[in-house]
Amino acid sequence: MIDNGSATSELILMAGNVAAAEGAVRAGCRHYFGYPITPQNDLPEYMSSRMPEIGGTFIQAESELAAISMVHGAAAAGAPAMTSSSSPGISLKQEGLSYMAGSQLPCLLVNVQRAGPGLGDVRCAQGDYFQATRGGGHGDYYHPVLAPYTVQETYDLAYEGLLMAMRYRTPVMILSDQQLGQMMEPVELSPMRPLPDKWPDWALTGAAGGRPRNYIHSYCGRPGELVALNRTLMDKCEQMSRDLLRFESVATDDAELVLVAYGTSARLAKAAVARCRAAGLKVGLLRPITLWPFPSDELAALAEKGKRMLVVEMSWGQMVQDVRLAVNGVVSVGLENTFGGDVPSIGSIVQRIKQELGA
Amino acid sequence: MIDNGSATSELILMAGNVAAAEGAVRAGCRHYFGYPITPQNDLPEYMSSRMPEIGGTFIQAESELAAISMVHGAAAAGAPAMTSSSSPGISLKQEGLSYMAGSQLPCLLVNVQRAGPGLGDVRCAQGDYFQATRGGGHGDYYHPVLAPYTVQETYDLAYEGLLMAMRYRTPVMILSDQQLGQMMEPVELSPMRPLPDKWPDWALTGAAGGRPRNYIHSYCGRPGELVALNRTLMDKCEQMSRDLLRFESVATDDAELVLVAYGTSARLAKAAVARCRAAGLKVGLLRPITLWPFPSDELAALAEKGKRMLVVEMSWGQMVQDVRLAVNGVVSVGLENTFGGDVPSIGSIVQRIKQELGA
Amino acid sequence: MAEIRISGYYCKGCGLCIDACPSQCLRISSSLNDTGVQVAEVVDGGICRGCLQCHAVCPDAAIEILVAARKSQKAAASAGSVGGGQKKSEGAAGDR
Amino acid sequence: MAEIRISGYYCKGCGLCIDACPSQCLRISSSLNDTGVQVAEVVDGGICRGCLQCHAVCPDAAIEILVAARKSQKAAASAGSVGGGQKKSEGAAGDR
Amino acid sequence: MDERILLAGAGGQGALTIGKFIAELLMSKHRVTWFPSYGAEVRGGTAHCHVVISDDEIANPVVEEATALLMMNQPSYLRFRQRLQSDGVLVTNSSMIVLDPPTPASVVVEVAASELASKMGDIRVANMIMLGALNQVKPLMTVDELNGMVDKVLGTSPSKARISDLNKQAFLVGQKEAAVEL
Amino acid sequence: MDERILLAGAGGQGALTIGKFIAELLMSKHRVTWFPSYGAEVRGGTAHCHVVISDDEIANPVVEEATALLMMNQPSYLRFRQRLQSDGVLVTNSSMIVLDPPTPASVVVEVAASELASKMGDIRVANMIMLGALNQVKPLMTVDELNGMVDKVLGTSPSKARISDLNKQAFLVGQKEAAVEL
Amino acid sequence: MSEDMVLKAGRPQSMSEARTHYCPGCGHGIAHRLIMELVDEMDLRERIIGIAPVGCAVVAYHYFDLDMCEAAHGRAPAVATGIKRVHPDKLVFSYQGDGDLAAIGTNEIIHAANRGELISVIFVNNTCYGMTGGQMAPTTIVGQKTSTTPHGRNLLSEGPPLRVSEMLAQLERVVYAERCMLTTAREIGKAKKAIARSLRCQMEGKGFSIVELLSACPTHWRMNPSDARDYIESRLTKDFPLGVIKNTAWPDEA
Amino acid sequence: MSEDMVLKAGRPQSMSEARTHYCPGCGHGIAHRLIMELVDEMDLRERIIGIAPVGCAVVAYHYFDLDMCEAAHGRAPAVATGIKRVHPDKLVFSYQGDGDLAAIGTNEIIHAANRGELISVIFVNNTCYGMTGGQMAPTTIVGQKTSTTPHGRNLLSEGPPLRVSEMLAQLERVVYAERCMLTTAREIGKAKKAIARSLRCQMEGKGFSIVELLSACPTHWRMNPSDARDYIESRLTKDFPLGVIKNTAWPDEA
Ligand SMILES: Cc1ncc(C[n+]2csc(CCOP(=O)(O)OP(=O)(O)O)c2C)c(N)n1
Ligand SMILES: Cc1ncc(C[n+]2csc(CCOP(=O)(O)OP(=O)(O)O)c2C)c(N)n1
Ligand code: SF4
Ligand code: SF4
Ligand code: SF4
Ligand code: SF4
Ligand code: SF4
Ligand code: SF4
Ligand SMILES: [Mg+2]
Ligand SMILES: [Mg+2]
Repeated sequence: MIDNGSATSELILMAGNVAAAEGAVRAGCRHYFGYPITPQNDLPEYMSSRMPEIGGTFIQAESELAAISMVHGAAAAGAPAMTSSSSPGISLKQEGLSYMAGSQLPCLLVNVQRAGPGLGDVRCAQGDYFQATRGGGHGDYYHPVLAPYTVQETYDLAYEGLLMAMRYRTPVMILSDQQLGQMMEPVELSPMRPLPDKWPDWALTGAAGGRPRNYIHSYCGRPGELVALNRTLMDKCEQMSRDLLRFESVATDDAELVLVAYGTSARLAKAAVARCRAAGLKVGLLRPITLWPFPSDELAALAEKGKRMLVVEMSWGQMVQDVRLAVNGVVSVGLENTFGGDVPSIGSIVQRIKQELGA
Repeated sequence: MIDNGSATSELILMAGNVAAAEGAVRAGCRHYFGYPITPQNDLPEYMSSRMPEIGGTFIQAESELAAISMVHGAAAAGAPAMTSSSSPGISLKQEGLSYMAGSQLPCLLVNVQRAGPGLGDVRCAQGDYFQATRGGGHGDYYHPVLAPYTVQETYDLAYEGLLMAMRYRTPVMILSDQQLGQMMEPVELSPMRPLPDKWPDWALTGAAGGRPRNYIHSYCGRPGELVALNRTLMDKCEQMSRDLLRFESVATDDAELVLVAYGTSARLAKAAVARCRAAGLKVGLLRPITLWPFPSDELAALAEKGKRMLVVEMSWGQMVQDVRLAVNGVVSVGLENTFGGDVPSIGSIVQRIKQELGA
Repeated sequence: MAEIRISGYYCKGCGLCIDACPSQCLRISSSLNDTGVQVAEVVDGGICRGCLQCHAVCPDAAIEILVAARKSQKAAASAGSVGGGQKKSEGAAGDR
Repeated sequence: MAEIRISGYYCKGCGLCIDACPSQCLRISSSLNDTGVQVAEVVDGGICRGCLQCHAVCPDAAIEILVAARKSQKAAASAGSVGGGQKKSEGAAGDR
Repeated sequence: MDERILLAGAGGQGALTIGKFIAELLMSKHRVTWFPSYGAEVRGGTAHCHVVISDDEIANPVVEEATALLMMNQPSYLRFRQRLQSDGVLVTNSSMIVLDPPTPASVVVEVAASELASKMGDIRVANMIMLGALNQVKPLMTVDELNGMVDKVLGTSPSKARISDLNKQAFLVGQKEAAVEL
Repeated sequence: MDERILLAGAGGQGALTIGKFIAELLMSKHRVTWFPSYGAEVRGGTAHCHVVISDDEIANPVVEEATALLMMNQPSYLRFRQRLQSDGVLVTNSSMIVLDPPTPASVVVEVAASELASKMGDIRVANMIMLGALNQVKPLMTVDELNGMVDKVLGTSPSKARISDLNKQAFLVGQKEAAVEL
Repeated sequence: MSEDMVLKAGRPQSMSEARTHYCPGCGHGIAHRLIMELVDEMDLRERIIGIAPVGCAVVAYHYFDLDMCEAAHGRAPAVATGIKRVHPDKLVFSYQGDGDLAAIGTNEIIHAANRGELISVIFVNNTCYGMTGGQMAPTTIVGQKTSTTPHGRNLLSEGPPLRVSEMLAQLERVVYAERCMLTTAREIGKAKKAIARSLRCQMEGKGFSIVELLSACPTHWRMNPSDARDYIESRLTKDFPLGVIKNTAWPDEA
Repeated sequence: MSEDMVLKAGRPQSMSEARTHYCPGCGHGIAHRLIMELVDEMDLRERIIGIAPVGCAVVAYHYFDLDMCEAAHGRAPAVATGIKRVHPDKLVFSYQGDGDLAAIGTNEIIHAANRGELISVIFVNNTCYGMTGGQMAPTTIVGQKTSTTPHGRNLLSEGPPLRVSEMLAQLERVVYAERCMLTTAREIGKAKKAIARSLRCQMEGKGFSIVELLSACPTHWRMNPSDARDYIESRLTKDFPLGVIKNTAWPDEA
């Protein structure tokens, strides 16, 4: 499909899932392990032909558990590896994710969310926000969660996410959704990043060249060992919080009401904002691009200015908690949501904005 | 060990894990499926001898995934079934838990928390709070989470939790921890509850007696079907929030500072409160017994009275979010925590209380 | 001689019954059903032997085969008589 | 004749070496090591054949067997000479 | 430009492919989205896609109110006929579709695409005939652009020459048919 | 009552069992907790348990500052000797423990429990000897209570009579030894 | 219709009235009908419970008018175990695809079989993941092109097709395992007999049994239904030989 | 010591200086030593990577002075796959217990084997879950009492012990499988040869190989080390016959 790794000034029409794959590839991913699940199948399918072209590895694992553990192994071996799945499959990866976080191993993990709970449906949803940003796996850990809202941004964040993963030795998740994953949009590709000429110091490569051996583990049974690991992880999380935060502000300056939305919801919220602005309503949008770290300070600052908040999301109300935590009671925070596979309509968001603004 | 099912006025010295098992047994559990993991091994071990005594089923499953699916099957067949594990094993049950919530199937699930992330350590922790109360599995769902702080309460909540599960057709989780699970305390047992003389209407028993067949599923591919299921689940959650809330207040009336803690942390917090009260400090404790539903209104009411909050927990800070959400900025919320297997000392809590009260 | 009925509702036009019929009784019709499928139909004047092969291979349980009452008491007993809408078979013999 | 050394640090007193020794050279001592274990020791005057069986069965790699230099050049080459602390074996032969 | 086109047909009819054609051809000048629908429920049923073309950011890739419907078989027509906005354009493959129930569309183009394609020697080009017909009533691309895209997708190797030519011709046939129809 | 007792020994020495004995015997009159430690790290090493007895709610089942240490082997002694509060009681199995490094404990009872038990014909009752010794310096139970508990745990069937008796005797032996020691 | 004609063969009564969502020529429909015919003939409807898999047959519960349960992908044997242990007097069958049973669910099927759970497993092997778009399954044959083996399954990196039934047959408490194919009326008849036997294994408490059905997926094989049927016979049976793989339930019967 | 004496046998150099946490007489220590001896003898230290399991050998990485990785419980073969695919020029071995490999990890071992991953699996079978307190493993023999089979493993509800090596040997790309026991010097010597062969399978690109080691768990068998050793020989080998189960790597070698 894309025969070489050169940058395209020319645009290429791509599905979000494929863009995530190609973004990772161009950032240096040569190892993909996954298990089919709708609505992300075109991602592994693309990788199954892309990887052999560039001397990489594609394995269709026997399960999501195996896939995340293969990623664990490849990461421990020093490779920037990737896996992807959708909601039920992501649940199965939680133990592995907790292990990788604890072992300080990098990887790029894409969740193309579908509707739940259980087998649910393959339609669009954002019901995995909690799982992604806190608490999916056991124990304390956080990792960057990136939320694109266009195919181009999916490409970009996959590219950057993989590098981020390697830089901080952390799993990085792209939190996509069914619509964003399956939709095609034009994408401008960056050039293929040259592969590093050596493995990271900490990688398992065979203890050659006189270096002390490396070992990678999350088990910490020695006195004080696990407390120390937790401290290291906390410090790293703090560092990442400082370094990685990204968000987009649209017309928030003079807004009385600020919408907060990510992913597919953000597309619709943005359109609703535009429509309402055209009608003279003072409404803006804050779109978190990183869900972890979350733009809490920015929201708090907006709240300090008295701007009320309205969260648009496709769940019972998950991100709304982070917004409430951020504004800490200073302003009211509303929720305009859909669930069960439904996507909010621009009309209903506009309606709600008008209602909130008494217009 | 306990040869019959009669109530004991006499006390029995029991480990928390065994108390959870016997509580479930006395409430009518005859089907246990689990996989060994420290620090909850005495629970399945107890069941392996207890179940045959009372004509029940004990299966050591091939994995946690299999265990939760066996529970799924037994529950679908109408039986009040149980499983237990500890943190990494609970992560593996998340997909299954989401399926059970979506399928509206009851079960009692015990998580005897250990320290993470990853393999971590078998020592005490409360790092699975987020996972338990929100977002462990994919999609939107909540289920009751019960947090005992003594062995007696572990017994009681297991008993009641199983009945709760059957009443609402929902998974119910006991969130215990290593210390609470392995510690022995005297327990007073209730009599064995008679088994119901028929299966629930919705159960799979073979479509006999002219009733329409039953089928149990979470997949909802028909238009509107999944939205409807989500609404049903939301309504049920609302109902459960109203019905099930439990907490204990200790000396909060005239308190200036209210500690919030559950499980093992609550034991220590309570002792710290007692010590400080003896020293004339105005400090109290609100101990959530249900973590979901969470006593948010009660905390909000205390906050309205100007009482500041201090959360004591064994994690990087998880329950503290629920407390912050509850008080919504009205008062400050502090965190006194340990992690990585360490348990807070009463002394350090006292210290912190003094500091907070400027004493 | 037997009579064949193909349900235009269930038939998906896969053609497997046509392949299976030793008497070339069946063909794909030119008419579409409500889902736009060209369903199978009985060839005019086709002589059905009642061999059931079309029924056996049909993935959509779209075929009914009827025979004269006398010839097949036993089958009728287990399959229910025509038009009998009852859900339970009467005195099913089992295949043991 | 060979010389046996048992590390009081590694030995856990399991007794497997004692069972294994065809020459009854070994026994459990009465002295405890730092972990309170009664470790194995060489019987006074025991005549070791250097058969390595004790070494083979020891789960704690607690046994060293030494032989006169000449007799065992090859073994020395692959196992490193006594006291040689280097981590890499010199010109290891492999077993292919 | 501001178009929202819904294209639908049976599994192999190629409605998704021509949707992609449109999106790819217009993406250099406008914003575009292409969104497929693979229903998990209905197999061997219809496959359809949504193409949105706009000069503004596209919020919603799902076509609720279409400016054009391109329908290749009866089930598609039945399923989507209500999704056309009042001044929208309906293009149908009349080889497989009867307008029953009738359509309220003001502009209707019925092209016997399947039959015409069969006559051309390859049923698979029915979709290109449909595309040509659509382009006649709703000009989206020039013939040159179309030809360029066919070359890009199929390549210009001699082995592909026949099928490539056939596609290009099919487009012209469609345009002509629609012109006659109107 | 307010006791915090730490009992430790090698895997099979039965320190956990007598810990449970104490807890069970006192639970009707006081609050008690018993908390074991199964270290994942050290296998075949020490097993130990914490017994807390109090008339108030017990917050912490872990004994940080013990009112009594009951140590059955050297590694246990080495590991826990610092955990005794200044006026605490140390009871050791002198068959297996030398007080090196020395203990600062004010009350020390050294009982050759393993040897005495061997002499009694069953090394397994060393723990009951230790319990008897502890009870001598820190009265927790009456002999009757102890006997009742032994009967409860072991049952009173004739087949158990010998081992039951042995346990009861061992307790007395321990008490006596400690009395002499003091 | 003349008044005195009776139905010799038609839709099984235990099959619901719903039209299935399967593609034309899909083997699932045949497998469904066989099971439902046996439920009718053996009069089992009131004492049988089925488990639907995650796969194209995910909504099999809409087609089987029986008490039915869903299972998470691959976990049907564990769900079946749970049900059977609660209702040992009922018959329990799991219906599973090859992705479900031979990939993600390998662990569950092996251990259910090893325990000798008294359940019947109907294993529909169409050598691909039908539901998700025809990706490689563990059963995909070497050289077979799928959406994740664009150049055909490669023996060296993906290994050969896994023959689960043979693997299970090694286990002591697996008393009956047979592989059939859903092609001609004759072969379909054999498949029905095999399923009947498997149900009898349960009724008579013999042990675990499995019937593997080679089944067409015309859609992902990119064949018309007739070719797909012929492909099973001419090609798949080379890798998946037909017949009784094990029968210790009634050793005399074959 | 006389000056001219040399070390004929001692601690392998690739073994760290740490004292293990294993119980006295535990087979893990023997298995560890064998592997490290081979690493020394075959000069592999700089090109081998090991995977430690979750089980009593969880901190094997503290004892093997090699590049080592942890794996989640049962997933060692998947982790090994990931490593090997990144470093095809290195040797990769997974070290797994019977709970790890034959219970929770059944799926991963079967599919890694079926793919023919070029890894060596050292499978330490002590017929119980050592680490968690001696519970029943899939390999526990019928009648064996464990903490979750208080009356002994029951054939009818728990099934017979699972012979994974035999199961794997059925797979085409498994080229070598042997079962040995860690008892006498002679048997331990055979085990070492088997492990060496398994490593050679990798070096020569033959395919997947596994060496199963019957190993004592005196603690949970409630036996002293000598009796535990004898029990392997007298009892376990009945259910787990010793010897080469498959060798298509070098068919001539037996
Ligand atoms: C945990 C999880 N992983 C993956 C999926 C996606 N999925 C649904 S069906 C299926 C495989 C279907 O193949 P098979 O079992 O062979 O059934 P078929 O459709 O071929 O009948 C997969 C991978 C899922 N639903 N859940
Ligand atoms: C997901 C998960 N489940 C369970 C456990 C607990 N666990 C640790 S080791 C082990 C089994 C150990 O048995 P085996 O693999 O035979 O190793 P051994 O200790 O006998 O050498 C179990 C169940 C875990 N750590 N993680
Ligand atoms: S019953 Fe036999 S002869 Fe009659 S139509 Fe069917 S296949 Fe043909
Ligand atoms: S086999 Fe059935 S579905 Fe196929 S064409 Fe014949 S009647 Fe129709
Ligand atoms: S080398 Fe042989 S003879 Fe010498 S001590 Fe060891 S076993 Fe005994
Ligand atoms: S075999 Fe090793 S550990 Fe055991 S007693 Fe002998 S030297 Fe000590
Ligand atoms: S995709 Fe294949 S298995 Fe699924 S319904 Fe269609 S033909 Fe059947
Ligand atoms: S418990 Fe068993 S396997 Fe584990 S270290 Fe002890 S003897 Fe070895
Ligand atoms: Mg399949
Ligand atoms: Mg084991």
